[in-house]
Amino acid sequence: MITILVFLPLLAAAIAGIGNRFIGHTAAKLVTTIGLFVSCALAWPIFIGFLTGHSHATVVPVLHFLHSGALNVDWSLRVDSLTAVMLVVVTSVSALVHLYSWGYMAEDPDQPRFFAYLSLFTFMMLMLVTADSLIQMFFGWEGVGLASYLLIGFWYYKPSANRAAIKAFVVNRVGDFGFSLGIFGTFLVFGTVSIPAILAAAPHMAGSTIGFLGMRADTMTVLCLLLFVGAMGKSAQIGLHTWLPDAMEGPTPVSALIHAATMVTAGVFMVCRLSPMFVTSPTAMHVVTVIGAVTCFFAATVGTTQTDIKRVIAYSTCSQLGYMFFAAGVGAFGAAMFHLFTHAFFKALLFLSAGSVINAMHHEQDMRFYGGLRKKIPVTFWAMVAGTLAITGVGWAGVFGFAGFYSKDAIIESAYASGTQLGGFAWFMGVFAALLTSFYSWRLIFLTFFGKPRWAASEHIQHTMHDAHGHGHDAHDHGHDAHAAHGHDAHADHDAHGNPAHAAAKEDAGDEPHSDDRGFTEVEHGTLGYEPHENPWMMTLPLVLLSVGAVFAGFAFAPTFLLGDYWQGAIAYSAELHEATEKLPFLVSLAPTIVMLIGLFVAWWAYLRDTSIPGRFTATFHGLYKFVLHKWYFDELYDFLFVRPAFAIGRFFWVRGDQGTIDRFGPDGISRLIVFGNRVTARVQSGYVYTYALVMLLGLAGVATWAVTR
Amino acid sequence: MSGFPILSIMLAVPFVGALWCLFAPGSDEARARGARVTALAASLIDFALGIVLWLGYQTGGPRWQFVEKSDVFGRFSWALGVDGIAMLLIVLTVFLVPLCILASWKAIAKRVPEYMAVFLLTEILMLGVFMAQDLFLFYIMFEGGLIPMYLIIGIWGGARRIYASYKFFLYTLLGSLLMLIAMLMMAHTAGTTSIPALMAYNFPPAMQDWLFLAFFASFAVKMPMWPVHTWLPDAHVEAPTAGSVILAGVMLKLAGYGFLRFALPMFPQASAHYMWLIFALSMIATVYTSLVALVQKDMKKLIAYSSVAHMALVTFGLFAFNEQGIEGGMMVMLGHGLVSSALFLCVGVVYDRLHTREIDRYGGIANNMPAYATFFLFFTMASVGLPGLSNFPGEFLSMMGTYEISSWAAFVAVTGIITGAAYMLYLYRRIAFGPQKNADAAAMPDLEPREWLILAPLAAATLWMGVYPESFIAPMRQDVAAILVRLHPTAPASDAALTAPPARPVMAKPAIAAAGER
Amino acid sequence: MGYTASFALSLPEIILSFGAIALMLAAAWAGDKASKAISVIAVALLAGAAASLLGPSGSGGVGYDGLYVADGFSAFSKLLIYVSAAIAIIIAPGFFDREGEMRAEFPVLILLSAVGMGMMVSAIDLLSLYVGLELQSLAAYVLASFLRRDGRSAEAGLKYFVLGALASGILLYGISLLYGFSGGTSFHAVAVAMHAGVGTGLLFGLVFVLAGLAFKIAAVPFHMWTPDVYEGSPTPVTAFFASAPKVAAMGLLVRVAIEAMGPAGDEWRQIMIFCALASTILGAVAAIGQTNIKRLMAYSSINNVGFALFGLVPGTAYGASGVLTYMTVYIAMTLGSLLCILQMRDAEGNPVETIASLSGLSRTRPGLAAAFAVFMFSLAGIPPLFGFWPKFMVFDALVDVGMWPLAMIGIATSVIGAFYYLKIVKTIYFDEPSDVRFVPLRSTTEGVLILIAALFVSPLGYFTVPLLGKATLDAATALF
Amino acid sequence: MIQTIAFYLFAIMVVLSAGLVITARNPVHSVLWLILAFFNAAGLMLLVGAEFIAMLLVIVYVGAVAVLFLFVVMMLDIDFSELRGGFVRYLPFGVAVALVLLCEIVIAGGAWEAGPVELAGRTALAPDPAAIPNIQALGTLLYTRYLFVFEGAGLVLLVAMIGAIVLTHRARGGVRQQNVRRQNIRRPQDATRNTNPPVGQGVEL
Amino acid sequence: MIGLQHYLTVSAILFVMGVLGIFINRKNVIIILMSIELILLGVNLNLVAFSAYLHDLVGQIFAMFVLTVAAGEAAIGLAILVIYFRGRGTIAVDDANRMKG
Repeated sequence: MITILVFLPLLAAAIAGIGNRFIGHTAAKLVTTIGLFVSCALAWPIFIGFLTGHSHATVVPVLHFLHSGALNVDWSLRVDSLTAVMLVVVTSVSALVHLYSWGYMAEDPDQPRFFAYLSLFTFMMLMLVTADSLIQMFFGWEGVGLASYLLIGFWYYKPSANRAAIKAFVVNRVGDFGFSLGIFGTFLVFGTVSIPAILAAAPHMAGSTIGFLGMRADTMTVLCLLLFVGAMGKSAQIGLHTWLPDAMEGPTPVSALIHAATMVTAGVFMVCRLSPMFVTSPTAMHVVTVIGAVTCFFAATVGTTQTDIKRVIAYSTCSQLGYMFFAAGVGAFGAAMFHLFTHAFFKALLFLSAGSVINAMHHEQDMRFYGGLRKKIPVTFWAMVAGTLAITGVGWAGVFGFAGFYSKDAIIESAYASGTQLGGFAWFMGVFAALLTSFYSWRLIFLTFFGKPRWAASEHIQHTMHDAHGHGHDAHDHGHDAHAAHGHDAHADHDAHGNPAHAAAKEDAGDEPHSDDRGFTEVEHGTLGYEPHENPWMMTLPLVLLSVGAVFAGFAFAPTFLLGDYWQGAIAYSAELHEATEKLPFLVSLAPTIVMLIGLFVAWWAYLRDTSIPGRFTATFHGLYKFVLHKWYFDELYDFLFVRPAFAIGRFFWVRGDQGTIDRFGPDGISRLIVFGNRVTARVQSGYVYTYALVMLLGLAGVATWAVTR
Repeated sequence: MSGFPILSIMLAVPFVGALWCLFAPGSDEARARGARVTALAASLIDFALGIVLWLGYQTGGPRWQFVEKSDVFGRFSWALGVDGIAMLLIVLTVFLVPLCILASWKAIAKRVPEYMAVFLLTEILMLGVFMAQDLFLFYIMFEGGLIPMYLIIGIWGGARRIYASYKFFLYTLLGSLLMLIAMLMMAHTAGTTSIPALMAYNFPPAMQDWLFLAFFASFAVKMPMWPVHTWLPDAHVEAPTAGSVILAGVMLKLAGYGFLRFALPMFPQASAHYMWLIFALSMIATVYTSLVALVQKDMKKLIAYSSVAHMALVTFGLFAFNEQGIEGGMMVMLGHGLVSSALFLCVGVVYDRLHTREIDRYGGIANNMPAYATFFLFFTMASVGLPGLSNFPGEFLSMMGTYEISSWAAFVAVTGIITGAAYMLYLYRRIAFGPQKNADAAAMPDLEPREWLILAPLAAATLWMGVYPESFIAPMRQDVAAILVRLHPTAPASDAALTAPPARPVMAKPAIAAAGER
Repeated sequence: MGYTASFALSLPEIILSFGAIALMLAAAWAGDKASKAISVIAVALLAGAAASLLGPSGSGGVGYDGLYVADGFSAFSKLLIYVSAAIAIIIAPGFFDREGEMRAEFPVLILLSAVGMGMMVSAIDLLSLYVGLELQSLAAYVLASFLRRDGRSAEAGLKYFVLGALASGILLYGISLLYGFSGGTSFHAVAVAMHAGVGTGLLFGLVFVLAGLAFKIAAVPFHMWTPDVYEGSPTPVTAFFASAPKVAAMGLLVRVAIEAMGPAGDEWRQIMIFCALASTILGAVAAIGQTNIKRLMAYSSINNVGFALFGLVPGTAYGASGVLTYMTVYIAMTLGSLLCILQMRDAEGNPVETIASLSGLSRTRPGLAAAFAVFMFSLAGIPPLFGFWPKFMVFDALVDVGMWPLAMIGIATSVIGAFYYLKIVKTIYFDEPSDVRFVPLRSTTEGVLILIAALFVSPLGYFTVPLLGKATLDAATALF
Repeated sequence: MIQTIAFYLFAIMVVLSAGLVITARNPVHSVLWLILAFFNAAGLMLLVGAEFIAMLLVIVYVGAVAVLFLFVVMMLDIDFSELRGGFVRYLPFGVAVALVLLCEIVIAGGAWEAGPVELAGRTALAPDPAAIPNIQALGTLLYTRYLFVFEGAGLVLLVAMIGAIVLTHRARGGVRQQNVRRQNIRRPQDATRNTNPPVGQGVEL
Repeated sequence: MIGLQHYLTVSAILFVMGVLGIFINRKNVIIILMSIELILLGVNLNLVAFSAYLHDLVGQIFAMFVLTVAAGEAAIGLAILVIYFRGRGTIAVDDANRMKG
């Protein structure tokens, strides 16, 4: 069953990808979507089996992979409680996203390819979560990276998309760098890459030391940190997060599936999967905590200033991932997984809703050009509100809460409950981030759905209206393709000189006339006559289904995830920590809720009530605003530190190294020397017989002299 | 299969084909056509024989199989035989040659009979290297490969073909000559020219150093290792597509094969002694050539530099003194043989249409050549070591093996996966993605059936190797083990060694097997 | 030993000298019209002389009271000499007819030269060495300037003569010293004296003698005549110079070094090393800039002689056999190349000698081009061509006695050499055809000769390794 | 004593004249100095009892080789006016040289009478020169033991002869030679032609 | 008393003179040829002196052969010179560099 579950998407992807020329678009879409729904249908029983405690961890071998010395790796599918969670998350979200894409991608000429990629991604993700060995996990890990690359760059004619795709892949590679080393080290230490074997042996290795880069370090710390670098890359933790916002260049369903619900959580999954290893190294745990907490805070700050609807959600994702990590860091792996689970639903929901908005607004993504959409697209609006309620953690303990309420609170509480200084730090960061989360989430809602329409300033809308009668929605396919391509090209020209900082540049340019407050007045009544429509059922149905998840997932599954019973030892579970969370001071438990309300209030005040506040605020704290708006200047820093030096050094090596030194003094130098020698001999060979005699006699004299003086 | 001289026949078939190409009568046009068909037929027969060889090879059987020996040459003998390592490389060779000939079908328009003949001669010599069981037969084949390659680059090459062909020829010649002297010394010391016998002979340690260095000189150039790599980009850029393929796909492997066949088993002490030299050069190569590849403007040059970086992984692995490393090194060779060949063929496809290798002249060709773009992407991904494709098992094993012996080396080696992704994707992006800025590039038609026929088998092999590498590792396992038996006593200490935990309870499996015992 | 026995030993020389005299008479009587017939007879005489090597003159031992020896070494060398001489005679008419200069004296001079060379390789006395050498040289001087009306030929003859005379002066001076300080002229006497100790007198004698012989083999620094003479001489004569006298002089040098100066090995070894290295390097370096193919072949011969000398350096039988192998393969390669050069005629049939005119030969004359390329790669010593084998042998001999550092340096220099051979191949194969049109092959004989030479130096040559190895080793063992 | 004096005289003279050979401006003079050097060298040889070689040197070299040189010099490189002028100018000098030569011959004769210079430090290997004349001893050796080389030298001379002829002999083109046989067999009918031209048309020439 | 050394010295001087002659008479081939004759003279003197010293007639025989060969050599050399002169109209060696490099 698990085999079918995992390989069905691959099969579907292959059929859609290779066979789309023969079976047609619709068939390709149909194959993949049905495949996913079947997989999803297979996944839930597994999860339920574990929920009810009937199922136990099993491993289904598939094929030998490789066997080299002590290294013995097979393709095999491992199903345990942890996997079951992921299976459900992955297949459910994926199936819904497939469905959603029918509508979202309806105008795209390349749909089979898109669906093939999606299914391929799902397969890779499933391989990742069912991995029994680190190498298979790495396979899935890289596979989802590939799919992410392909999907981000799906609109390959958009240079910005290509750039973002490469960035995603390369930054992830930086993480893989650590992950690979971690796997090597693990193999070196344990002599195996089988996850259960490693986890079983890990506690025994605590306290041993290992040589690493000339230092001697605690074995488990080294290994865990290396592996964690991989997790950081995939899960966009601070330092390696820069690819995630840019990844929004991909189609929105992709953002929902890959960059919110599943792939980015792989890092969290990996840390949880290897939690018995991580707990052997306090240092590593501390690092995880700090990184998670800082990311959580950092991303939330950035999220408050972004104007691109998807970027806001992307930073929000980043921030939520930070939560998961510091949960893991303090030992609350169950909470981390729980948040992963709920987050998958509400974040996918948010993204898909955003996609719905974008689709309705004709690919305009800038929230400054939205406004007043509540009535136009009500389903989307309500779905988005559900997602926002979930992410901001609305709820009252013991009564009911939206999904995020349970999971996020569990994390924040665990951080406090861990009782360490770092836990306290993480708690503080988490709470503060919750404030910001609430603020930017509601900001998004208010800017998008409330207020007056501000669509007229949007290039996309202008463009659409300009040739509305020529190429309306109902125009036949070709016309629309051309239009879409044209639109994207215009976009391309716009960032022709770009690096990933182009968004910021764009905003700088737009800052003066369209700055949040002043902009409103100028485009007060600007709808240009554009009339957004609610999207077709293929798009709204997933929203509805996910809303259900966002609303009830936390309530339904909180005990499952937070108590150890379900896990059957699949993750490290600390009963003490759980007990400690039960006995927290009331205020501490209430803190997230309070800050949530504050955030809501501030957002309401600033974006509905008195819309001049944001402008004044940014003017007052201009430096801070700039800093945050530019995402703490990470992109610029990396560009300065890595990208440009890499090219410069490469050029230096090539021109000065290969050509200027190696060739110059090597082959070319020698050949020059020989040509010079040739000139000398040609001159000596003067053609005069006495010269020849002279050389002979000099030779004779030389030899004679040598013979005598020898 | 005993008694059937399959190896000799594999050498004879292309030879007969080459003769027929050269001396077949008829008009120029008929000869050209005949030569193409003849060459393809000969190479396909060889490929079929290669399959037979693989199927007939008994994994776990005798170390040397299909052995032939004849003393016709007096001073040295016509001794052929294969072990698993050689067998795999032979199969790689016979697999690539028909593809090369197909790739040259239209691209080579002038002097076709000569071209085909020279190509078949190249095949003979390459195969001979892998089959040779006699020191000097090996050398003759090894060095003989220079001549046809020189001609291929020189006659059918690009604008700077003369410079490139000279550089290629003289550079590699110098290296191999030093090896010849070492071979002479070995033959005198050991009193035999039989490679299997020499692999079991213990040379005095002091002598090993010199012998090793001489062999190293040859193989380092051929590999190529930094800093003697500069011939490779030039040779690749100027060579016709099929020439590049054979160069990257097979010829570079000769060096790795040489390390595996000579340097390691014959001079284990010296290998251990100079491990750091190899590692240092490989480390430099990884970083250096990757960065250089990043700034290339010529597709083939970029891929050539990436080959250098990949070959560094081979050397890392081979000198890691453990199964993972050596098997990984071999797998990288095989994988790179497929993937770099495929990449060069991909370049050839667009080169045939536009006659330029300048990256800037392309762009957005995913629009008009989707199938091509897909293949190209596939191989690009294989090249960056995506798991599930051919390069991954090798690269991963090789780096893993490296880590076991030196975390520093592994640390640097692994940076290759970052830079590798950067330059390959950057290349791909500039060619296939983005707007179609050049009208002529945008007008190129997609793959024709012949090109499908070239790329599809490569893609299939790439996938096969990535998904089920075991079928490639299994034949060589025994041989690698035999080499390791020679190496074990001298393996250098690992810098990643583990100390035992303070209180270590009994464990089911000794955890330090990796570091401690080897 | 009686005269009869001695005559039997020197049967080849006797056949050739009497034949030469008879042919001279015939030439005087019949004039130049008979030159073709005389050539044929001359070749027959050479064949007869070669056949006589099967008898006592093959390995009959010492004759003429210790002036002459017929051993395996001399027999092998003579065989090579006679073959080369015969080829020189065969290819001459085709060349000289064109110039209207074919004369009956040409084969006669070659025959007499062959007698001289026979004496050289059979000499075990300084006296017979000297006379044989001079006999060969005098004939060579005449041959070099045989094309009287060609200014270059005369100039070549003049230079060859002046320098040759100087060289024989040096050689003679050395001989006189050897004689004086060892008390005898036989190699044995010299060896005995050297065994007792090498004083200054003997040392000077040794140096001078070696210098004189080095001139004959054109080893650096006594090589200066070679390019000019090769270029200026008529091509068949160049072919002759590049082959037979080289073998003879090399054979003589080996014999003198081993048999006469063997005990002073330490003294001459260094000189040989110097000459060998200098020759390989200079020959290669100087050849690179050449535009005339014959001149290039001259530098190639210098280069190759350097390699052959490496075989002499160890002073072992194995090394000497390497030298013989080297010379065997070398004459095949060099004669083959020069035969190809002989085919280079423009549309009017005038010989052309510039390398540039070879460009695109592969288009116009593919067969010839292929043969030429084979010779060039072979001369460069690239396997799988057979030219690799002699290099292998000599370096093997060096390694055999533990002189591997020298072998490494020596072999590294061959890379420089490969450079200019590649240049020829490049011109033939890579360049666009020049406007020089080559007339098709006119003489089947020459075609066959080229083919034989090409096949011999092709990989097929390796099949001769067992035979060649045994023959050369037997020959070389005779010296020890 | 006289031998010592003679040695030094000859030695100094041979060196001096050798020096003049190579420094003289005029090749003719060089040849003359060369001849003087040969004479003196012959004297030196005479002193050690190699009278046959000495004579040979004088006869072969002075008589043949040097004269050949002179001949060629005169043939090839002559500036007759300068030569004539020089001849007159250096006539006294030539006489002096002749006188020196004469003196030398006298001294040589004296030294010859005093017996050869004894250079030997070793026991005789060859027949005692006193018992057998030098020329006889040489002859015996030459024609027996060194027969082989002797014949070889003969071939050398043959080559020299052939070579010299081959190189320098020119069949004179354009010179009509008498061919007696052709003249004899030539018959009138070959040389003349009878025609019978029609009257009035004349002879076509 | 006159010893072997004296003779050797004289012949060495002659040899050197011959060598010198080649250099200082760059222009004139014929004097170069004469210089070579001087060298041969030195050789002959050496041979004769050794012959006397050793009481061994071989030296003198050798000298005879040297004389013979030298005569032949001179003949050939001068013949070559003659044809060279015919072709060129001069015997100045300075001019004889049509082939070089």
